[in-house]
Amino acid sequence: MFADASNFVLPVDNTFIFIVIICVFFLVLITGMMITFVIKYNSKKNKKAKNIHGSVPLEITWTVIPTILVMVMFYFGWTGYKSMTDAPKDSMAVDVYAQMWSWSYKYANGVESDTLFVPLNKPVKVLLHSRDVDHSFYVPAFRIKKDVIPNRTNTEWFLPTRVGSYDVLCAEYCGLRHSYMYSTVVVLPEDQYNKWIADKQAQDNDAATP
Amino acid sequence: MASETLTLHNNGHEVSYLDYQGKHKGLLGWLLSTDHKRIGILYMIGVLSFFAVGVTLGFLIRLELLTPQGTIVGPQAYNEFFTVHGIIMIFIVVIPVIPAVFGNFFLPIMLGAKDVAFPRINLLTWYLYIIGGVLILLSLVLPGGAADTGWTFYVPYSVRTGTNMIFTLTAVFIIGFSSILTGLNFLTTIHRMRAPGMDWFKMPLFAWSLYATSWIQVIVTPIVGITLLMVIVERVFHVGIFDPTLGGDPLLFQHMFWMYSHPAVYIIIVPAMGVISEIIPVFSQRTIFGYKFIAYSSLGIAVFGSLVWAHHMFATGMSDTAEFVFSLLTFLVAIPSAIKVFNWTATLYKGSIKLEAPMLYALAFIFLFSIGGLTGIIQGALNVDLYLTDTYFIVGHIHYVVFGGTGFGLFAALHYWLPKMFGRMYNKKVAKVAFWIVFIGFNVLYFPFFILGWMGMPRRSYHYLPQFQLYHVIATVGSWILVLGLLIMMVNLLVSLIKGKKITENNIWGGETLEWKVSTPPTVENFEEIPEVFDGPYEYKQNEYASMEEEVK
Amino acid sequence: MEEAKEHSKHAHGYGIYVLVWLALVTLTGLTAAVAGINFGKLSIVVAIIIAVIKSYLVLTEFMHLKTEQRTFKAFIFVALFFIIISLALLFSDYSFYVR
Amino acid sequence: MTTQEHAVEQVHRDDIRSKMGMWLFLFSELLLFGGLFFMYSVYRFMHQQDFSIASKEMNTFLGTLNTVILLTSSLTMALSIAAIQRGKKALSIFLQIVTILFGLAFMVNKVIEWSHEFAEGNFPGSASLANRPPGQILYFGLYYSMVGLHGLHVLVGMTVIGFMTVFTIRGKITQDNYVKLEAAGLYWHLVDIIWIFLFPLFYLIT
Repeated sequence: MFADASNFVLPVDNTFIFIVIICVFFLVLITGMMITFVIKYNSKKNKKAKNIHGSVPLEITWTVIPTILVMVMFYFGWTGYKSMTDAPKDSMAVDVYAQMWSWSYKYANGVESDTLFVPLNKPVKVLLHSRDVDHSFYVPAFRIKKDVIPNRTNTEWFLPTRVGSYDVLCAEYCGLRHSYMYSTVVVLPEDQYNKWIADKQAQDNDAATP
Repeated sequence: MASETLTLHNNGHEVSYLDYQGKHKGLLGWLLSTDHKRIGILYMIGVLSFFAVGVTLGFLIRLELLTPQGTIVGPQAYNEFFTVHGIIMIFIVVIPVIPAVFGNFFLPIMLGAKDVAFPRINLLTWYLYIIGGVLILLSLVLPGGAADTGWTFYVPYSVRTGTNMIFTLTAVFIIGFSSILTGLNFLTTIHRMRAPGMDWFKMPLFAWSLYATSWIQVIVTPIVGITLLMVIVERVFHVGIFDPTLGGDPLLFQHMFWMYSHPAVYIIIVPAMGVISEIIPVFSQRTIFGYKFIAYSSLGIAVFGSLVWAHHMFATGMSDTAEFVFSLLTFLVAIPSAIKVFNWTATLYKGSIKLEAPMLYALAFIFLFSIGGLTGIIQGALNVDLYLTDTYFIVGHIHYVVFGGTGFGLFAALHYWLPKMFGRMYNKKVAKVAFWIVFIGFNVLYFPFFILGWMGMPRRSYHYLPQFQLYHVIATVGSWILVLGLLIMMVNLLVSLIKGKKITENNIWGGETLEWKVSTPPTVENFEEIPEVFDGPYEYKQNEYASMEEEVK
Repeated sequence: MEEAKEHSKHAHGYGIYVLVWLALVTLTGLTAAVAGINFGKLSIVVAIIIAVIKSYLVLTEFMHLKTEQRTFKAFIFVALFFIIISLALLFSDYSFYVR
Repeated sequence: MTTQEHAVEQVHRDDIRSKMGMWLFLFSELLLFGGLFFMYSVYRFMHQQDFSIASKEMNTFLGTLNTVILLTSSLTMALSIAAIQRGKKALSIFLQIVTILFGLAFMVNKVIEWSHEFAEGNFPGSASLANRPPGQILYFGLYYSMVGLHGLHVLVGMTVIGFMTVFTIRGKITQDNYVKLEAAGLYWHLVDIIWIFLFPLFYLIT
């Protein structure tokens, strides 16, 4: 569930937790004040209200402080995003094809498969192609998501950091069997990956020349 | 607005708008009435009926998600359910509800006018609205099936699907037109028909919120109108606009769609904020804290809210510049909402608080809307949004804002103004019990969505992985509690209209705005003579005045 | 009533209308003639500028905006502001989008 | 309505209110076309070459002629209001009818132009259009949508002015109460303004 299998897990989780802490603080503050006031100034106890029209210093305070805080949040979000768009030069490119309602993957050497195999600790750049409608390439364990749009080729990269197999989901609604549009990404140690892709290529060649 | 000329007692020759017999009698007297109060009631009947349909569909969706595989229906039916649930709730319920029902009924009264600027256009909007709603209901039963695209109608799926898209799109177009006309009606009313002495900053904050909302309605609704019209044209005439097989760019559709549909969120929430700004001072029996800041923040939301649409598209692969700009603006739009929340909370300070049903709903609004708003901030951060968008997190967020916000604003408004509108009081004890059931059911239903989203559960999914089931079961149980609460609340209100205790006094809650100076229920002409206004809308003259600086000492 | 006073009647002259019409037709001829010349990228700008001048004339003279209330002018500003900002934001995506 | 209520309404006749409603409605119309202009500018930006090629096929003469027709109709509309302000009822009616006739001429021109396009096979869904590059398909898609929607507005405008003519004849629009005619005029001028932009975008810029 909270699998951490890529280089993006830590920055995304940290930004999330940072913002959640600030949000919880403000929620508790507001709710706490609300409850305190409701009890303290209940009409049974406090028969006479006082008119206070407002306070400019207070308004400035609660405008400026949240503004600063959201700017900090924005900074973390933006830098985190920036690191997700610029793929390293030595990334291994894989073409991803989405169609109603399945995924397929094509490697640089022409090998195709239904499951995405990637080597451990090697940056992978996926090029996303749609054959029909909008889809979205979503790997929760990697904290990445990118829409797959016809007439456009979006890209996304990641660095797998843990061996295992993880779910690939479609996150953009695409019709009848949208929710069944699963696939798997399998992270293998590099030698095993090389062996797999060599075997697969040999297999394909055998099948092609009967 | 305690003003001297406002001793407007009825001398018996003025009849209530409910009993008035004009040119047409009986049902026709309602269906052809141009009285803003009767049109408000017509809208209320329409909106609440569609709300019942929407709730039923939502209930069925939750029932279906009890188990990971099919529970009661197949995937096609499920897809239609969530689509129609979304369309009804967004376009037919929450966008019109507060302006069309309470705005129509109370805006002219609050401004000291006898009607809105264009009464006949006002009636026309209701008919357009009903035609649109009926078209959507028709699309459910006609062969072909209801729309199954999600309420966002994303191209190219909406061009390809074989369902009754044309019905649905036409319906939304017509309702949009109705919304524009309501908006221009309110704008003109506010500009031209305020009572003598009521300058802009003596207007009730509800009127301010409607003013900001109406601008958004007039300016951005045409854009979605033309966009959906183009989808219809594409389907019928195969004109190349968005369809990628004809060279179009599906992302342009998303831009054009959200250019309206994001500001629509503010069309939805700002009037509810206006309602809360009315209720909080009345049940605290003191002047509102920071009147001008609340008024300006409504305008601020309207301006900034129109400029943040593409934050729905962070994962679509826009240019980095666009991601930067829209994320920045998204964070900024949080500020005016925060200002409102702080000012409401400060209004409770040194008040004399009565926890009646409307106040309970208003306080719950602040709590739930805060959760909705803060979870929105979480998604404003780009890298986090790439993970959370299109998951249950966003579904939780939208329900906290739209249902926890506007829904609770609506319930608050119903409990606050219904006695005024019909002259009968509901059972206050039952109302409070219903509130707690609704409040608990709401949180049990929607809070697990945040957890599901963080776990990576995509939205609009008929089928899901087994690890998500626990939270789906909790949410479904929550939906049962919520529906129970809603039933108790609605039955209580409906019964009160027939059997409730009659109210004769004008000012049941101790409000200072003009609607509490007219008789209960209001007369046909609202005012015998147009009142003159001298003070701001929340001046409780019997109170001592103080400034914050003194208080802190 | 105050409202009645606000509505002072402006009888608009025939002459000015004909003059405006002449200007509009001349500008139309100009823009059509200029279209033959290739200014490259500038030709869009020239055509749009002429169109803006024409619509300004129609707005102020034919539509009486010149003598109308200040509120109406503010309204126009709101609508134009929204269009321009939205277009700029839309192009913050498209003009920086790398294919 | 009782006579008393009627009297109240008479006192409260607020021409500025009516005009304000009309102006706000015009903004909605403007934004309706604005959405299409947004789409146009994005696609023009993406497919400059194709747009340039496709726009060369337009009949610039007919386009210019139609522009002049519409501008002249705007003049007659404005003059008809000036006439009623001076109490010249017959002149106003004459000018309104002339305006409608100019609108009709505009539409006839459009029909000639479109039937020519259709004869060449450049209509939505046609095989010859579908075989063109994406940018040209989009150009014609936008051309038919925008000009078509504008034509629809011309028809609506003509109908509205027709009603105004009837009102003027029946004496509902008079020297003291001509706000309806003014509102119709505003609508007609907006239709003109939209054409002022459509004309260069589709006919001139190549």
